[in-house]
Amino acid sequence: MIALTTDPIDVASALKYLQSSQAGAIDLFLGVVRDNTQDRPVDRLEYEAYDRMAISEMQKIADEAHQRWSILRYTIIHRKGTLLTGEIAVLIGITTAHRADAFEACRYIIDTIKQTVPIWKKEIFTDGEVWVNAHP
Amino acid sequence: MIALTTDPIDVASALKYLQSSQAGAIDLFLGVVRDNTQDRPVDRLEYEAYDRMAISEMQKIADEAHQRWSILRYTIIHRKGTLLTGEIAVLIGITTAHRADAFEACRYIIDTIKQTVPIWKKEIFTDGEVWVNAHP
Amino acid sequence: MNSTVSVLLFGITRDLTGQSALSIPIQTETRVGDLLDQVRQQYPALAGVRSLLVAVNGEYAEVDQTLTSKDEIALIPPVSGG
Amino acid sequence: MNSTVSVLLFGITRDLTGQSALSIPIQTETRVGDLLDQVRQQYPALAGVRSLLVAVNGEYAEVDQTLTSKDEIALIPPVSGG
Repeated sequence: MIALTTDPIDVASALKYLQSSQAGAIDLFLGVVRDNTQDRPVDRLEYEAYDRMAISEMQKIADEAHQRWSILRYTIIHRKGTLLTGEIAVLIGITTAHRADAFEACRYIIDTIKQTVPIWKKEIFTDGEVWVNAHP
Repeated sequence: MIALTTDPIDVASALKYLQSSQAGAIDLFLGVVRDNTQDRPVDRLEYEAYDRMAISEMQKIADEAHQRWSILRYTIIHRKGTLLTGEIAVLIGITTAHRADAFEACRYIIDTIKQTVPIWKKEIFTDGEVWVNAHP
Repeated sequence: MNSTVSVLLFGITRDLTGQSALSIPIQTETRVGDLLDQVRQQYPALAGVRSLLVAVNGEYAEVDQTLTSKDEIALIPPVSGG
Repeated sequence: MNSTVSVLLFGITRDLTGQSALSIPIQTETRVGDLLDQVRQQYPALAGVRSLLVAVNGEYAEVDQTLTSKDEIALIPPVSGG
């Protein structure tokens, strides 16, 4: 299950979705909005997506993970819109029979999301704003 | 936070405990009771612990993880007593600023728990029972 | 045959140009690389962006892919999701 | 000086002996390895267990560690938690 949503990410329903009768391991990764900046405290973050492509790229990543590891159920939920520090920006959940598959698939998915999925994050300060990663 | 409990493991309160203002990543691993057996369906499992030593061994593992990775918060909760398949036997949660630390610490902890913590699991069938791992 | 394609903008490229889509004239056999050259010429402000990829119909495109006026084209500045 | 130590049993070792603790006589300077030998002699049923470690006061002990009657001693069959 893949979703891109402006609503807060609901960990409890994700966990419910991840249940499987053959489950031996569930790895759940939460990416949390962090204040990256040293001196200037961040007021909020704005996440923007090229929705159609973000979803299809996440689907490709999930398909590739399915090829590589033995996955019983998975969910990838990415938030967009305005987020405050401490909020969950992304949830990745992987259910497998054996734990190595869960850890490896989960890590592959988050690492690849950060490289290929068209989602952009802007840090907003009281006195300005910066698109993360955009400048050299 | 380390616990050994006969109560069902409460994922929501574990997640609440794992919050931190500097959090960038939370990795949550759930070990789920699985029916390992091919032909004989398992009725239930009994987990038994040498409580005092199980807790101190889990604490040692957590301390070692703290030495090796930059951890903001952690929780390790192991269940004991009677469990049905599908129930959570162990929860490990790691909060870090950066995701690599969360994944690596979480995996180290579950791998080491399975090697050193004095907890034993018996599979109970309608027609017998087996201590897992005990025989050659 | 000359025509115009609309190029969707996101993130920093939208902020730098002040537009959410650009109208770029293309000739028959215009390739992704040609489009990028033209965009950079018309919008010198985009030079500050670390890298610019092009998506065609929701897929990352190689620089030699040929464009048609029916394609949905987007500029993809460095992503920062996750 | 002879005395007796109580050895706690868990898991399969408890099932095989039908007891949750064994009373094992030890001499001064008895080591963990000696205790294991004696346990195996008195309870041949334990031979089927894949490996047996000994914990002293809640810590894994080496075979050459010396035991006293005040120690809390436990047999640790192969663990299967997690």
